[in-house]
Amino acid sequence: MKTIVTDFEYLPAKTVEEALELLAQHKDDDYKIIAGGQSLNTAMKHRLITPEYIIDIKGLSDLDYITFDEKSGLRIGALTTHRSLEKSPIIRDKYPVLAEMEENVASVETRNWGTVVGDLCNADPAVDPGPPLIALDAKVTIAGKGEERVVDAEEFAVDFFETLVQPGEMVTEIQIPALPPHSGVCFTKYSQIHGDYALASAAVLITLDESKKKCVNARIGLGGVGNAPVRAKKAEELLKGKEITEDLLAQAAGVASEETSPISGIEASAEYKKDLAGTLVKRVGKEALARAQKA
Amino acid sequence: MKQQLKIVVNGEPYDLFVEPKTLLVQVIREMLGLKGTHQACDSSSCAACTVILDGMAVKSCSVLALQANGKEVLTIEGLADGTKLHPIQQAFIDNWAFQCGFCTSGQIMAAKALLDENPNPTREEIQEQMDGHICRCTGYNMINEAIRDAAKRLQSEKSAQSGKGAA
Amino acid sequence: MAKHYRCPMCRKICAEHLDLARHYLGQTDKKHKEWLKTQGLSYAALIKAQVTEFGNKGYQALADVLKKTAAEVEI
Amino acid sequence: MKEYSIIGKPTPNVDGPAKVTGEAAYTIDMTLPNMLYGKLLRSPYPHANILSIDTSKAEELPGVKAIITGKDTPGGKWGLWRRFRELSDQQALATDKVRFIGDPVAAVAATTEEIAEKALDLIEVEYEPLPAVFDPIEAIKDDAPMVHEDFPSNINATRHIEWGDVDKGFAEADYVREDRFVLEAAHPCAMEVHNSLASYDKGTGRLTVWTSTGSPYFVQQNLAEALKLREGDIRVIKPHVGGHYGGKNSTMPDAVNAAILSMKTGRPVKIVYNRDEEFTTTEHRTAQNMALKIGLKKDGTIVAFEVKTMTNGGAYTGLGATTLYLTGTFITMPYKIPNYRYDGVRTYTNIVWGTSIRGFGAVPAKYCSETQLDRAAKDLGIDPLEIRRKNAVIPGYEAPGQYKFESCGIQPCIEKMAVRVKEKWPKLEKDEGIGYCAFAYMSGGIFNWIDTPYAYSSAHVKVNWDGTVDLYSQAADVGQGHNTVAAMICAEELGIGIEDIRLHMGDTAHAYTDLGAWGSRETLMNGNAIKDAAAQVKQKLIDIARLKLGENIAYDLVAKNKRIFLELRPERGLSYYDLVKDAIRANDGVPLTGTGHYTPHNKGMISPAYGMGIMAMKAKVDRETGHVTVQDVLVVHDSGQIINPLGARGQVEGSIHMGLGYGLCEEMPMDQGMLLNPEFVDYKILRTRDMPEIEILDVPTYEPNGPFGAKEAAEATIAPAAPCVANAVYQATGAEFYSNVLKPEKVLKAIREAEKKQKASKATGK
Repeated sequence: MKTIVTDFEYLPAKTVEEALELLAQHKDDDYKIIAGGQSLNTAMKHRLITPEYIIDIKGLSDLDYITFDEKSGLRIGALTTHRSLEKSPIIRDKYPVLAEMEENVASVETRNWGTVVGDLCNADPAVDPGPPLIALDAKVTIAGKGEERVVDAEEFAVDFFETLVQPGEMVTEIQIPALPPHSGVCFTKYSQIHGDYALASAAVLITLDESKKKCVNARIGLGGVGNAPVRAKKAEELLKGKEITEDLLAQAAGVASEETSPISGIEASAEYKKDLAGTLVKRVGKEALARAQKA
Repeated sequence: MKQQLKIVVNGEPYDLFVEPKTLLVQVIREMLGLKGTHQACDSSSCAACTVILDGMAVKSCSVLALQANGKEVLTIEGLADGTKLHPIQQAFIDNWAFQCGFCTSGQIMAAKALLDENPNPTREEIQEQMDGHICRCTGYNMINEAIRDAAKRLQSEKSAQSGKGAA
Repeated sequence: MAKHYRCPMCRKICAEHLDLARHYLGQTDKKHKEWLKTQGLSYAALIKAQVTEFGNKGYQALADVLKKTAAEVEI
Repeated sequence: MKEYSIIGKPTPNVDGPAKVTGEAAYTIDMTLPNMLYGKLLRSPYPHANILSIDTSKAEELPGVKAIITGKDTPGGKWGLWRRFRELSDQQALATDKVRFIGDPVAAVAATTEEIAEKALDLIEVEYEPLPAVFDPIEAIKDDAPMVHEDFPSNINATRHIEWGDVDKGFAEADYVREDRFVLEAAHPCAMEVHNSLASYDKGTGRLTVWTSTGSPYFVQQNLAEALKLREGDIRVIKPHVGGHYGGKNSTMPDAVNAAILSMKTGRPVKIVYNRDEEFTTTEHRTAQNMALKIGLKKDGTIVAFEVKTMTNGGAYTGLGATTLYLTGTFITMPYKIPNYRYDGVRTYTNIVWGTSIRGFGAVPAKYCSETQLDRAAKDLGIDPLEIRRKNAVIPGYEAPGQYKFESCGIQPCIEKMAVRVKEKWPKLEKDEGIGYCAFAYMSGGIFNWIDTPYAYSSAHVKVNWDGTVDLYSQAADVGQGHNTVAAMICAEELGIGIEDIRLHMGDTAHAYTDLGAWGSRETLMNGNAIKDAAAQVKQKLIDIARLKLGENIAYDLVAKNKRIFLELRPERGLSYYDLVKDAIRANDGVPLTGTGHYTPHNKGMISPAYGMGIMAMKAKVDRETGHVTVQDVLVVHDSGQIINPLGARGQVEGSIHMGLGYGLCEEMPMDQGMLLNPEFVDYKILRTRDMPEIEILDVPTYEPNGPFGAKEAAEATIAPAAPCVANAVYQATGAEFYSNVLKPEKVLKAIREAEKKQKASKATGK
């Protein structure tokens, strides 16, 4: 069976400062950050990457947290595992959509060791947390030595396996604002086999007005249907300010579908994935609406 | 360059030196000779190599050994109490929950992690826990039944013990 | 005593030319394949005819040739 | 039915304690002192001449102990179709040309796996790419590139089966339809990859090989051919095997090259494949094209059937030629078909080769025939279960010159199914359908293309002074539970307990031959051999008991519950353990032994017995995504007298899992001979959440050719799974499928087609 054949220098960090210092030192070197390494180790086994340095941040316990307050919303530290997110009482109470999403991420074993931020940084276009974070209007904090910037979740991944994180930088936190009243969020992914990479995935947030009739805000995130997770802005616009009917949702789903640019693969063609994205938007939109009406 | 790895495996402390590229499964199988943990894929997709690391089921093929430094590992070899099989092991035998047996160690370790956390899981909860595991022989149903059976055995063992404690 | 026909390349005998053709095309050795050429037949063409269309076209074509060439045996 | 002490009782696996504690040693777990690690360098081209190989740089790498190329091997070719010598086409390393991506060209032995891996990078091979062929229809063309010399148009094997008068049958039919299918390949995906450990003894010139195989005897025979050694100088040991499913019948380059490297270095050598090597270079279920023509009477009676098959054989033969034959056989079962014609051709192509994967022959064949039968039934207005009942065989049915059913419970199975389905699924929701498929499969093959001069199966029983029994056989437990079955049969025959039996299985040096685990042969064939061996010992004990009891010679004695006693007067008898001591004393101190064997005679061309039954699946279709959810499975199964109900259930459940994979998601897409999904991350295997619950009902029969009336339970139920799904979707939506793998996109397309058809027929008022 395959092992990692190419040697690397192993640089564990115990604190964020240490990690940023190491990153600054090795800014120009061929390095990789490892958190859980659930994708990285496989990539190294297959010699797809052969870094000279591995900067290990798994030990940064100060970044392993999930906090919430109404004012600043939710904060997810960069070392939070998928499993922590899935099982967190805060998440189950305030953002159950994230727990729902997590239940179908790979396997329990992967979720136990792999981190949410690591998954985002790996930047597979089908990454499960991508669409719900877009729908929830999440921000991602990227830190370098002595500097920090915050980017929108929808901007974070720029291409296949490429993000805004630059050499010398790392992600430290995800922030999600508190949900306005009368909001509903739903996420689903479709893969033929459970727990598999999504052929397409969709998350929809709908916020209704006081009367719970009109849609005052909508956000739609899609996964697996482009070179990075996609925000379906045109479809969102279609919903905003209107009373959401099944027809309108179907229309928005059609528009969202046109906002995708999937590629054909072994499992399905681009055309299929495009249609699938629309179907999923329609389905999760309906559920998000029902949740918003109950909220 | 080799680095120090202090690790407790099945209750035994080990002080080892490993190359940083070494994976936890290599420590378990090759350095410690615990061959009960199996590998069946190269893409972190089958969970055959599952062990329990500080109470969590993880794929030992996908964890750098040095990341397990200072931690405790439980492998299939550490499950039985001397010659007495663990109730999960016995339930796997009694329910014909394996055939070729190659994925079984991983299945049992994942089941152990589940039952430690949730002593009375539903079929759905068992399936969620076990979903990462490929078994090419059984079709899974008999594994699920074994885990439900094991849960019952563990609970009756526990109540028997607490009964003893009360007396 | 009944009339049988001998395979031109081996010991096989059959009561029907069609059966002899079936035997013949079941052989994979060079010797059997080569003799077909001497009769203006192609092993591949016969198999193709037999397997790509419904019916017994390949065997029948060979049986027609064997009718003329296979030795008769009384057993 | 007869009441047995052990047979028919749920019996935990005798290998259980070893397998649940991690103590069970598989080949992959084994090491020997001073062992080297081998790796194979493989061709990146599907078809190319090898111009040169330069190993000099690799040889300089510290830790490299030997590098071999084709010229360094003994050069013997091997295969499993030894009756046709030219089909022994496998070789250790390619010499002049490579025939598929992954054909090995060089082998390295080094002190660590990592060094061996690095050494491969340093070997320089110069290739001259040749035109290649990947498809059977292309391969059979006149100007196609030739994969092997002397095989014009790449015809590797052909098969013809015919009975009745087919043309007359079609002429008499009221309804005739033709359907053409393309079946995808699938990989067995044993969890333990192919791997072998070879140790050559320089002093004696003898070789020992531990390998993950389904047949130690096949490996012994093939190694003798490959290495030009005598069979008797090679010992093959099968440790626990981490899955077989038909993919471990052929001897593969791991075993042969480990042996050659061990012979070169004088040190033990182990070769373990990576998962991608397993996918790209080991045997899979063959992709094939099939055309079916069926003729029926108005009432649904089948009167004629004709089948044409072209298989995408790949670069070598394996058991693929057998698969071709069995395709033509199993496609007729379990139906009365008065007039039948089959033609199959297996083509050589420049891909890895296809062979005898679980349910071989039956799986693609039944997919075609049973989906066709559903369409015919619908056109004729006949219920799908009724058309199967009407045509199902009855005991004693014979396909002229081919096969005969002795025990045969298919009719009662279908009747039971009809009742149970109504209870279980009284009402269908929207987009739900029930699909049916009847099935039958052999209990071991009669054909002898392997050309064994030995009995098909044999077993040796030795009874020790204390009554413990040593049972020796080369029979292979590969996970199916044969060790448990073997112990049960031996214990039942001797009237003792399983705890009295110690097994010595799968070692060519310790036991007479058994052909191994394929074609569901071990229970019947090895079971008969074991029963024969045990019966010989039992007879000796009965003789002594008769002597000691001094009873009327007309009285029958039986062995049961560790005693030997008068059948009609159970109180008059003696302890087994005491009798053994007496018998050994009476035998001049020699332990009691029996050597049993079994070779089928006068049982047709296929098998002495057939397991059979009918399967139903309820599935729901998502008309928007195309997803098919298999909700529930029901099987009614005739396995004769079931030896171990626990093991039999495991076989059925596992078969359905693999069969559903074939029907839903497993595929091997290739581009110019390169497999596109050679890892579990991309090759889709159903997980626990994807599996429905399965209800299994038994219709027991007594099979006169099987031990205690037993027959197969391991493979019959794989073939019906995929056609059941396709038929369920057909019943729910009218969608027709002409290939397996119901990926969502394919399902959606077929549903759209069906909707179009339905609209058109409405418009024309039909």
